[in-house]
Amino acid sequence: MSIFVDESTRLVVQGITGRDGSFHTTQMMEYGTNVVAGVTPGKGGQTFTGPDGSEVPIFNAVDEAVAATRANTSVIYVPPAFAAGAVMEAADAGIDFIVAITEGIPVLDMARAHAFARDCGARVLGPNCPGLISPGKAKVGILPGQIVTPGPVGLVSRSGTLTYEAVYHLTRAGLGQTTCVGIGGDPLIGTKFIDCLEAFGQDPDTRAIVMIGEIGGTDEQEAAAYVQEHVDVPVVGFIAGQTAPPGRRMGHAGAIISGSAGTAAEKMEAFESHGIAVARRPVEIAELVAAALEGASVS
Amino acid sequence: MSIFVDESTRLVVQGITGRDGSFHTTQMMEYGTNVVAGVTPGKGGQTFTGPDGSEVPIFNAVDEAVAATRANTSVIYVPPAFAAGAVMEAADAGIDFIVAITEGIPVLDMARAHAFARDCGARVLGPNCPGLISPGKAKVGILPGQIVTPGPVGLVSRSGTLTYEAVYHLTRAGLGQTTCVGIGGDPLIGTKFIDCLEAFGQDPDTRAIVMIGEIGGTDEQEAAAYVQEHVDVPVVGFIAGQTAPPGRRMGHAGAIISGSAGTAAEKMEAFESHGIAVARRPVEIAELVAAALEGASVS
Amino acid sequence: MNLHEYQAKEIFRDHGIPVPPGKVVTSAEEAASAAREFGGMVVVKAQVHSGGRGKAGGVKLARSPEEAAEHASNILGMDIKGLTVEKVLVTPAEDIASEAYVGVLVDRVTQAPMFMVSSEGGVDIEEVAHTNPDAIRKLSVDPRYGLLPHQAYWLANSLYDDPKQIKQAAKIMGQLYRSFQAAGASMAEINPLIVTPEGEVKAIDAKVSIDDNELFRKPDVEAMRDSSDEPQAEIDAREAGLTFIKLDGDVGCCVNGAGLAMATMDLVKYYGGEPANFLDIGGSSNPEKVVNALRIITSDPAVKVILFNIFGGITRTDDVANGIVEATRQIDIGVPIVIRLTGTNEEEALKILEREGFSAYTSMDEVVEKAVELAHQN
Amino acid sequence: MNLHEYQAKEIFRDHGIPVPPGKVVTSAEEAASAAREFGGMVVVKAQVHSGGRGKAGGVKLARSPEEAAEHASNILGMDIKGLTVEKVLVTPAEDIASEAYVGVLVDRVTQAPMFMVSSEGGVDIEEVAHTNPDAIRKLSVDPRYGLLPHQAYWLANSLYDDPKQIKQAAKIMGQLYRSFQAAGASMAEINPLIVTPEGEVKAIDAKVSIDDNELFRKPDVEAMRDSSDEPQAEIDAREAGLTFIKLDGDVGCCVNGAGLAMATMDLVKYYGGEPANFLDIGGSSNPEKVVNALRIITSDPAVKVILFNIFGGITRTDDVANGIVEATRQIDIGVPIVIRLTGTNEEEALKILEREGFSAYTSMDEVVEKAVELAHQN
Repeated sequence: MSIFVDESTRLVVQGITGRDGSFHTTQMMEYGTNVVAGVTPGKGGQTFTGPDGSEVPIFNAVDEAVAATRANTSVIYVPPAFAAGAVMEAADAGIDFIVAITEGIPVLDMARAHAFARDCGARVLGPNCPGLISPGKAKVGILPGQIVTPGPVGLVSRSGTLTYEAVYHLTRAGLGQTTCVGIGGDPLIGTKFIDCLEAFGQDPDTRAIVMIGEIGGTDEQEAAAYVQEHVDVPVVGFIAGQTAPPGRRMGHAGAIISGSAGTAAEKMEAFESHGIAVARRPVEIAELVAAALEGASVS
Repeated sequence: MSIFVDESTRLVVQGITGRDGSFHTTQMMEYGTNVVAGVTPGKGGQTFTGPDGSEVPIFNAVDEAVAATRANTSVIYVPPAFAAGAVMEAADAGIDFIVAITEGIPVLDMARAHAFARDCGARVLGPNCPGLISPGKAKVGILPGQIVTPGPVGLVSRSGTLTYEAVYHLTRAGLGQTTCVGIGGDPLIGTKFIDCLEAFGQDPDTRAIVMIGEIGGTDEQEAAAYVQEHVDVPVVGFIAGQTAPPGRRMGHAGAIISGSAGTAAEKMEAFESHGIAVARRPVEIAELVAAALEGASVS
Repeated sequence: MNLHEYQAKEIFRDHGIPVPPGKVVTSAEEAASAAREFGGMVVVKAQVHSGGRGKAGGVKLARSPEEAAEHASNILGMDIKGLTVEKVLVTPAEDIASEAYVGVLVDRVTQAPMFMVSSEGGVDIEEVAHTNPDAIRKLSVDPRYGLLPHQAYWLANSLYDDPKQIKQAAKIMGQLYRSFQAAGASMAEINPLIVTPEGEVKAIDAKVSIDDNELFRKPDVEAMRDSSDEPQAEIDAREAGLTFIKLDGDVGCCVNGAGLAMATMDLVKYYGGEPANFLDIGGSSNPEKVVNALRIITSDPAVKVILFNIFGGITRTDDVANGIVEATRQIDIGVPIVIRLTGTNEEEALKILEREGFSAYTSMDEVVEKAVELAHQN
Repeated sequence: MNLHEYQAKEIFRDHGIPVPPGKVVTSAEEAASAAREFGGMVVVKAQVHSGGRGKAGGVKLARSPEEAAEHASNILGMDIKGLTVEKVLVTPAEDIASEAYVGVLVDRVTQAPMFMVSSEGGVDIEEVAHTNPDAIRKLSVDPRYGLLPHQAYWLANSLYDDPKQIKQAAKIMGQLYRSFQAAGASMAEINPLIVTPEGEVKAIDAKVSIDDNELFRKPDVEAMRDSSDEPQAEIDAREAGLTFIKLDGDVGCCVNGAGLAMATMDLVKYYGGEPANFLDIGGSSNPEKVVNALRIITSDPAVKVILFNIFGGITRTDDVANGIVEATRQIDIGVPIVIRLTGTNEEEALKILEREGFSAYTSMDEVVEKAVELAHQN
């Protein structure tokens, strides 16, 4: 199994005709994702040609796309100024799961958009996230398909390329994944570590979990407490930003140490004190997972 | 029985120290309403002396009043600029039933306040309404207690003094009331004819209903359709404003004929076509109720 | 409170809506000079608080400054639905490729602002609503979120096919909503919203009604009040905190409560009379209000009798009685007064009135019948 | 983006918050003349993007214009936490009866703006949060409704007992929230909010951080950017669309992705080195970005080696390789470059680099170890 996306995913791409949108739509289709529609206002009636020559219909609005194609998942590649609006449009059109890739959305826009999505009962992943991939089933977002492979590890991360690094080592070590989720680097994200832990907990195929955090906020600390209370499979953690100075935003809008809160040391300590094995280097992540799975299968 | 208020009503008066608030608190207490608290910001800790010398505690905020007195109903006498805020405060404090007497609240303020109250699960009566009275049980608002008497008639009205007129004749004709509700003269009111009809429908003691409408909007027409579908007891209707010219606001913010919509003739026709007896003069209301109750008891 | 077209356009312009320039003038000479300044063809438009200005001859196209002056001189002083035209707006004439309707108002049913748009513009939207309701697209705006971008697009998408025009119109929807909110409007409409042959979307007419309850906190909007076409009595009433509307009959009515006031007017009609006015003295029983009310009613020479109908709840009827006595001392009424008082402090009120020689009733039907009878006699 | 105190005060003032007047000056003479203008005692305050100005001696009370000049001349040019003071604010000294703290920031947990207020003002609120958390009242603002009046009152009520002061403070809460929203802030705080002996509530210090993502649509706020105390390399990076933060080490890092960039820095440290910077070239694989990145890294004379760590997902590693080749043609690098490339188009990238004589790695650990080794050698 997998979480959030699988073979039943019917994807609509918001911003399908943009540079990023069209590139990644091709990538997602090549991976086998069921892309059923695209949306670009003013380009309704046109089609997007997939890598296998299939034509994906383009609509002016998400509600039209949903009505015509029964899309249930959306991925957003529209520019920051319009992206929060695109999230609300998707939620309003009845989309259940909305993946917001866009980086640079004003945080107060997202506060409203998250509230709106909650009111509509939609789940938002991101924004400013690489999306997610359930190996062999569906890829929604920008995670590279070639580095993943099916297997027993669930991975959740605040980072993009650092996730690739971790997955790369997992795959090389023969440790495939159920789903790899990039929850995003913004302060206000729709799906947090805990939500993913909960979902992995309901997936019998996920037999170990990797959690990749970074400086800023307290999500990792809360997730650590959740792990101890509710997670039955082994969890391996990694935190980026041990050398980050306080008060400086390390690229991600959410990666900032405010005063004495949100340091890497604090988070690593929380992990360890709640029974999460902490990798010191990215390459150790796969080693710890392998050891944990071996231990788990022995016990 | 009665609707919305009765012996279990524990009332907090918002704006208790104001001119209107203090006058009507005395009136309500004289009638026997269980006034448990008052609220005036900055006057917390003081008390309001009731007509029998009892002291009602005053709080700075509704949540404090609720915590201290388990108030479940609120009545609002604060000036228009602050009244929508007072509604939201009451809803936020967990008050179930909020009676907004204040006239002149900006309608866009009320759109927000109604949405907020809905989000909190609170019922709002009004604004710009005279409140309601369940004879012999509780009076919340400004309806004069001396003209009502317990009995089998439920009355719901958009008007204030016209309601007194109708009740006066009912009482003189020996037709007492379960509850008399003034729903208010504003365009955006929290409790409409249909809500009251529904509540009266669940009250076995209400054996006839009087519905007093006026020009503007389509609430009466919708209520008429509801009566035919769902109301088992006889209903008598009256509409004020047959001589009102279109496009002019007849005192109430909601009493305005827009284009050809919302005329008295249209509403009276809707009443008649849905089996509601229409009184041509206020005095006829009581006559028609008496006849209907006689007819009902004969059949 | 209704705004003039030129005032509504000012608000729209402040919020970025593309509105052609315009000049408000009060004389033919000024109209000519405005037309000369704009160059080309202009439209001269009567500025009165009334619909149907076009049908009444209050909107005219002028090919030259001279023609603009001629139209202005015809339109200024014109009577449109009982209102005298005091000002005209001179504005460049626009070439029109298509006309649409865009409006937003406070909807009672959804308890929220509601947009109505139609590609059938430049006509009476109510008529469209009756004859071709499918031609109108409606959208309720959640007051918690305001008009969302995809909603604006959805509305605009029903008006146009060209993506550029849809985009322009969607932007205008947002600007109209912000105008509506900022002005504290109960209604704001653009009719027509035009597309020029060059593909530009523009608002060439504008109508805004302000929620009177907003005015206390919107002094800039209150400053737009133009009472010049409003009856003096209604202005006086407003300033005295009364609600008064002048009607065509001869029975002056003074009632507490809007619903009872309407029912009283209806009863006057029922008994064969014609009400001279709607007047609600409101809930508080300030004797001064009664004096002001009587002063306003008696200023109408058509009034042949004055009818009081007071049901005392909050209003203390003895206060009203004192007000009547006080007023008759201050003002020369000149016509008979009939009074019905019932409710709070009724007995004392009746005593006060009797002491002063007034005969008072307690039945609404009786007092109205009596008033109509007196009106017919005088 | 952090604003200076005087800029934050400007925004507060625009929204009605009572803020004492002030003058920003850059010389002792101007400070004296400002002090003379205000009369009485003034405070001279360093305007730098740093907390703890008081402790560092950057805030001084002056009894006379001469003393103001003296303080200004001491403070101007002063180094506060590595930042040079270029401007001071001269503002009248206020008598203080009590000090409170009022702040609003974007809270991750509630996904909404959150107010924090405390009657313990004028001190480090983080310390209060640790030592006496009950002294802080918190309120999450529902972004659908904004700060409601009763919520503002509830906050203010925890600061003061006097109804007048509560009322003033509640008003200031609303004004602060509107300032926060209008500026697109991620944090806005008044510390301290004082009460004068006369009972007036006033903001005498102000701190605002702007959400960088808002700047594209807030040109008036962007115009408040003061880069004078910012390293030139960071300014250049921002203009080139890169995220760069200068650190104290000697291993220049060039990475794609913020998380991987931090992990790379951490690994440098792990292997005994010190990173010279954080640099994220972002997701798109524009060769021009690589050229700019190298230009910025090499502008730091402390850099002894340059470490590339690129994991190609969207980023095409061949583009990065081309960028490196292009950059080394344009710029005289002067220090060794070690490169790790893996992922999309990895083989082509390695070919490009080999062709130009670069040796490239595919393991992150290996390349970092090599870089640290080279840094130690040079």
